[in-house]
Amino acid sequence: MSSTVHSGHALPADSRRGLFGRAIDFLGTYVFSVDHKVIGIQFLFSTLLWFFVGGLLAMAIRWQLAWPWAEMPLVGPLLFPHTGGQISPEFYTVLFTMHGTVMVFLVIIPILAGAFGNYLIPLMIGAEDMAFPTLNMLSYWFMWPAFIAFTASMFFAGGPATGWTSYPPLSSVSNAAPGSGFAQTLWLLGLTFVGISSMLGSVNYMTTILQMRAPGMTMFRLPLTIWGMFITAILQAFALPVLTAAGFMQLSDRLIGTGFFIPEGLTVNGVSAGAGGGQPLLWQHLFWFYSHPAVYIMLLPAMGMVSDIMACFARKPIFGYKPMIFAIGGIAALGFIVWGHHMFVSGMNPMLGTTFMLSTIMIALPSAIKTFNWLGTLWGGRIHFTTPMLYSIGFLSMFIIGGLSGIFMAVTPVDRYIHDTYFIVAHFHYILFGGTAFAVFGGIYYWFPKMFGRMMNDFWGKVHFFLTFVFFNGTFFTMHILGAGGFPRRLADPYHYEIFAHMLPLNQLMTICAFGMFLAQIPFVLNFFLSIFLGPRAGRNPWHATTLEWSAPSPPGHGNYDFQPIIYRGPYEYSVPGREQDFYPQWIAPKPVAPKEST
Amino acid sequence: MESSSDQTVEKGHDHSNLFFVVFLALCLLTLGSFLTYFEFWNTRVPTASSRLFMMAIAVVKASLVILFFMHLHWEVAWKYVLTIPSLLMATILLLGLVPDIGYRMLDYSTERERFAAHPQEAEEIREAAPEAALMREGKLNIEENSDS
Amino acid sequence: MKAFTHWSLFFLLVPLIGTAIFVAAPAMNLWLPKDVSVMGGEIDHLFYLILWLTGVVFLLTQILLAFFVWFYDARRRTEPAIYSHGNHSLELFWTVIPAFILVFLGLYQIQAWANLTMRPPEDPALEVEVTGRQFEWRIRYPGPDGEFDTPDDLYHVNDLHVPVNREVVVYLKSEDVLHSFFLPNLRLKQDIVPGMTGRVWFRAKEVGEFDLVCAELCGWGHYKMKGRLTIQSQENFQQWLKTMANEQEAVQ
Amino acid sequence: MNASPPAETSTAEAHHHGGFQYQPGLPIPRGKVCLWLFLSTEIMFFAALIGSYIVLRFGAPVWPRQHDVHLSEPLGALNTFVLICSSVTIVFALESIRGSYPRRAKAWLLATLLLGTVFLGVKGYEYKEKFAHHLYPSQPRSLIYERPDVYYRTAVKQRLLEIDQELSSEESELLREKKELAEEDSPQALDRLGTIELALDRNAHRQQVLKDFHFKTKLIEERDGEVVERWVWADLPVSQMPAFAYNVMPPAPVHHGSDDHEEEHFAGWNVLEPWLELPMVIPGGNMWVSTYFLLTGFHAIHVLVGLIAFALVLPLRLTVARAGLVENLGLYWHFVDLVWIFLFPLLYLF
Repeated sequence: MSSTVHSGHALPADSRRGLFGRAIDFLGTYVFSVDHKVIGIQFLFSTLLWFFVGGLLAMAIRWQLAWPWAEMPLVGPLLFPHTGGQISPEFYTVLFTMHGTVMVFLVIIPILAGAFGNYLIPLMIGAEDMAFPTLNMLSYWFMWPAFIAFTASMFFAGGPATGWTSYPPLSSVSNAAPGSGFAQTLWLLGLTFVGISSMLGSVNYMTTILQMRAPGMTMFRLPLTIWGMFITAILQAFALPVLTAAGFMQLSDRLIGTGFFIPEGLTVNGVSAGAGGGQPLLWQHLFWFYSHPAVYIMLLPAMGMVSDIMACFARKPIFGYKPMIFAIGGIAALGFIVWGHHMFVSGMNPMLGTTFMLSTIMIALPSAIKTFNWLGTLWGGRIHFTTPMLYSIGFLSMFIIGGLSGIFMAVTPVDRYIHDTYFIVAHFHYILFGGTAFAVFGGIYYWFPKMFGRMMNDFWGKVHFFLTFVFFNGTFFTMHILGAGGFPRRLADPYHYEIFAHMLPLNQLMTICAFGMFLAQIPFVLNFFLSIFLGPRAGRNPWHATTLEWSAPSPPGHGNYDFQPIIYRGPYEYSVPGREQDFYPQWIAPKPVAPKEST
Repeated sequence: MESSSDQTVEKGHDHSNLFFVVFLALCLLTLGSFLTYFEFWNTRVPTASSRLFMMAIAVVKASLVILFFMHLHWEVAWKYVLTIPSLLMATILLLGLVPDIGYRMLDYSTERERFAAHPQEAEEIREAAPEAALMREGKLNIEENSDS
Repeated sequence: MKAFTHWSLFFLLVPLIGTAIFVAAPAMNLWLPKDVSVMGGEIDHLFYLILWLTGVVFLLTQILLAFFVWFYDARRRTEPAIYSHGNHSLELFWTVIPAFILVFLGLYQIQAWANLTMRPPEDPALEVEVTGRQFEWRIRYPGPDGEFDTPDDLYHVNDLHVPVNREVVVYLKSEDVLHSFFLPNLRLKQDIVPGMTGRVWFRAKEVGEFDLVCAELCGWGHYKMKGRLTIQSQENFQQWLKTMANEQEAVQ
Repeated sequence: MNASPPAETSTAEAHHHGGFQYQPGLPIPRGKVCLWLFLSTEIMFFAALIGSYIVLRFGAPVWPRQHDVHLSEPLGALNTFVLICSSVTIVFALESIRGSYPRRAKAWLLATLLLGTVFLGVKGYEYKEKFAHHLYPSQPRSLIYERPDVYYRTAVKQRLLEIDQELSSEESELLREKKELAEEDSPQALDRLGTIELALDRNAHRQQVLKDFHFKTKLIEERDGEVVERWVWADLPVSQMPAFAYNVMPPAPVHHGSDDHEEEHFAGWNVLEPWLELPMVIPGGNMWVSTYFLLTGFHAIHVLVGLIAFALVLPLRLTVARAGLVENLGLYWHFVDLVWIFLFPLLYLF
C-alpha cells in the first residue's frame, strides 16, 4: 500500500551497513549470510523440509497402526526387502522416535524461534539486524551437524529406538535395544547440537529485544509476537542447559562407563550394564525440566503470532494487551515448576506428585485467560476471512480442545489411567499441530508478502486450511476416544490384546484421515513455491496492519528500513475512532493537533 | 560496542584497595573452610554443622566475587532481573530432585539392597579383617573354605 | 471456495461433531473399559467430573467462537469494529471463575490420589511380586508360608492370578529396563523402575480374565509384552495355587 | 522502561556508527548483556550438574571416603587459592585498562593466564594420580567394584591369571636372552646381563610374593579320575570376598568420634605391591568417579576456554576501547571461579 506515509527521517543510502564491509557475493548473501532475514528464510526452508520428513514418518506409523504387518504399498518392498515390505517392530520404534525427535527438535522449535523469530524480531522492534549477526549465523549452522547426526542415526545400526524421551536404562545400556548402540549416541550428539544452536539463538534474541528497540518502542508497545519470542528465549536459556547437561551425562554413561542413570548391578540381556549406582528417575527429572518448558517454547511464539493476525483481521485492538503479556509470563514462570506432571506414574514420590499436580492445575489459568481474551478480540470486530485469519481461528478452536484435554492429565488419579495412552497423544497433537502448526501456517500466509514481496493465493490457501482442518480433526479427535479406552501409545501392534482388538476400524479411519492431511499439504507446497515467483506483488503493507514490520519495503533490504523508525503508539491501534483509515500504524507520527489518543 | 553509558567506568577508578581487601577475605575464608580438613576439627564438630559451615563460607565467597569482582555492587536494577531468576530456577531444580533421588534411600528396593554396597558393608569388612590378616600370613586353612 | 461464506457453520461443526463423537462412543463400545476394581470407581468419577466440566466449557467457548465468526463477519456487518483495549472487570471475572474451578478440582482429587498411592492396605490377603523383563512378566507368589525368598515360592510367567474381593498388594520390580504395569480394567498403571521396588494395590470386584499391558517403551518387543490377569474366586485361586505348588514340586 | 517517546528533535541526530538509533534498554553495552545472559544459562548448566551430584551423593547408600579415592584436600585448597588469585589479577587488569595503562594491563592478563595454567596443571596432576590408582569410569568396567560379589571374583580371577602369565612369560624371555648373551663377552653384553639378573631377581620376588600371599595356590586334585587344577583365591566363596577385598583395598580409618586412638592402618596389597593392580572394592566408588570427573571435567573445560580467550586477547593492544572486551572476559572468568568455590567444599571437604 504505497499510500502509507512514512514518518521519521530517511537515511542516506550509503549509511546502511554492508556485511562487514564485504563485497556481497552469492555465498555471502544466500548461504553464509549474517542477515537475519536470510537466516530466517534458511531456517524456514530447512524446517519445512524436515516437516515433510517428519510427516512421512508419521504416515508410516499410521500405516502400521491401521494395517499391522501389512506390506507397505509402493515403498515397502524398497525399504524393507528383508521383511517382505513390512515394518518390523524394531523399525516401528525408530519411526516414532524419529517422528517425535524431528517434529520437536527440527521442526517446531526451530520454525518458531529460528524462522519466525529471526525474521520478525528485528523487523518488528525496529532494529537493522540482530545484536550479534555472526552468532545468529552460527545458530543456523549449528543446526546442520544436528540434521546430519539425526539423519545418520536413522541409518546406523537400526536407528535410535528409545522414544524421543530417551529414557534410560533402555537408552543408556547399549545392548538393551537393537539400534540403541551407535545410533543412540548419534542421536544424543544431534540433541547437543540443537541445544547449542538454541542457546546461541536465545541469548541473541534476548539481547536484541532488550537493547535494540526503535525509539519509542517501549516494552509495553512490543507486539505480542515479540513478547512470545522474548519469553520463549528466556525459557530456552534457563531450561535448555539442564537438558544439555543431562545429555552429556547420558553420553558419558554410554561411552565411558559412568553410571548416572544406571542402577547398581543391572543386567540387561545377560550382560552386566556396568557398576552403576545411579538413578533412572534422575534422567526423567532433568529431561522434563527442559522438555516441559519446551512445550511452551513450542507454543508461546505461536500464541503471539495468532494474536497479531487476529487483531489485524478482526480490525480491532487485542483484547487486554497487558493481561495477555502477563499470561505469557505466568505460563513461563509456572512452566518451570510443573515438569513432574509427566512423571505421575513413573515411580515418583507421591507427595511430589501432589505438588506438581497443584502447579499443573494452576497453569491452566493463564491459558484460559488467553483463550477468553482472544474471544474478546473477535467480539465486536470486523472479521475478514483471509487464510491467515482462518488459521488463527482454527488455532483458537483447536487450542481450546488441547487445553481442556490437558486438565484430564493434570488430575493425578485420572492420569494414572490415561497416562501413555492415545489420550495424551491426542492432547499434545492438538497443542502442537492444531495449535502451533496452525499458527505457523497462518504466520506463513501472513508474513509471506513481507518475506518474498509477493502474495500467496488466497483461494488455495483456504482449500489448504479446509482440508487440513477437517483431516486433522478426523485423525486426532478420535484419539481421545481411543485413549479413554486405554489404548497405549508406542505399541507396534496393539490388536493382539483382547481389550484393544475392536479398535482397529477406528484406527483405519484415523489413518485414512492422516493420509488425507498429508496430501492436503500439496496445495500449500505448490502455492508456497509458485507464489515466490508468480504471486502478485505485495506493497509494504498489504494487510493494512499496524505493527512495525509492515513499514519496511517488501522484501526489506539490508538494514531493514529506509528510514529511521520511530514508534508513537501501541501495536494494535485498529479502528481508532476519528480516523479515516481503520488502522493507525505504530510508525505514523501523530498530527500536531491530533486529539488526545490512548496508547 | 558502545560503552558510553557504562557507569562503572566513572565509579570504578579507585577500587584497587577494596579489591585487595576482598582478595584477602577470600583467602581467609578458603583457609577457614580448609580447617575442616584437619583432625582436630573432625573430631570436635559434627559433620552436619561442618558441612553447613563450609556451604555458608562458599556462599559468602561467591557473594564477594559477584558483588565486587563482577561489579554487581555498582550496577543498577538490571542485576536483579538477570541473576535472581536463574538462582531461583537452580534452587527449584535442586528441590525437585531431592525427594525423588536424594531421599531414595527411604524407598529402597531389595533388589538394590542385594546389589548395592550398603553402609553395613564397611563394618562387615572390618569385622572380617582378622580373618583376612590370617589369610595374608598363610595361617588360615584355605582348603577348608575353598570347596563351596 | 470463494463462494464459501459460512465459516461460522464450519467452526460450529467442531462442537457439534465433537459432542456427537463423545456421545456415540460409549454406545459403540469405544469407551472406558469395564471397571472391575473398587478404587477404579474413584478414577472414573473424576474422569466424568472433568469431562462434564470441560465439556461445558468446550461447548460454550466453541459455540461463542462460531457465533462471533458469524456475527462479526465483515461482509455482513456495516458498523466499524469496536475500539476497545479490554475490560478489566470482565477479565477479572474470567480469571477468577476458572481459578476457583481449578483450585476446587485440585483439592477435590487429593483424597483419591492419597488412596491410590499413599495408603496401602494394612493387612493384605495376598502379596505377589511381578518382575518385568524384556519381554515378559515374571510372577512370584510367596507360597504357603506367606514369605518371599523361601524355597516354597511359586513362579509363573505372564499370568497373574488373584482372588476376587481381597486386598492384593503387588510388588513391582524390573530386571532390565523401564516397564509399566498397566491393568486397564483396574484403572491401574505404575511404571517399574529398575533398582526400585514399586508397590501397588487393588481389590478386584469381579471374576474374569483381563489384559495386562506394558505401557512404557521397553525395547523392540514392547508391543508383545502381554500378560493376563485372572481374577478368581477365593476357592478357585487356592486350588490354582495348590496345583502350581504340586507342578513345581514334580519338576524338582 | 522509558514510557514516553523521545522528542522529534533528538531523533534527528545521526548516530555515531551511522546505523539506527535505539530506545534505551539496559544501561550496559550489548556485549555485556549477552554475556550476563550467557552466564545465566551457565548457572543452569552447572546447577544441573552440581544438583545431580548432590542428590546422587546423598541418595547413595554409601560414599567413599576421601582417602579411599586418593583425593588430596591440600591440593584442592591450593587450586582454590590459585583461582582466587587469578580472579583478582583479571580485576586488576581491567582496572589498569580503565586507567589507561595498557602495559600494566597486559602484565596482569598474563598473570591470569599463568595462574589459570597452574590451575590446570594441578588438576592434571590430580587426574594423573587418579588414573595411576585406576580410579576412572571405564567401559565396560574399571578396576572399581561396588561390592565383593561374583563380578568382583571373576575380575580378580582374570587379573591373577594375567599376572601369572605375564610373570612366567617374562621369566622365560629373560632366561632365553640370558642364555644367548652368555656366549658373548662384550662389555655391552655384560651390562645387559646385569640388568637381566636384576630383572630376574625382581621377577622371582614377584613370584614369591604371589606364593607368599597365597594369591595363587594351585590345588591339584583328582576328581572322578581327572586331574583338576584349582585356583583357590579366585574361587573363594562370595561370603569370604569381603575379607579378600579388605586386603586389596582396606577402608580408610574412621576420623570421627574416636580421637583417642589412631586406628592401625594396613596399607593393602595394591599399595604395598602396586604392580599387582588388583581390582578394588570401593563402595560407592563408581558414582564417585562419575561425578568427580563430570564436575571437575566440565569445570576444566571452562577454564580451558577462558585460557584460550586470554591467549587470543593478549596480543591485542589493550587500550580503553577494549575495556568492554576484558570486562566480559573477566566476568566469564569470575564465573569459572565461582563454580570452583562451590566445587571445592562439595567435592573435597564434604
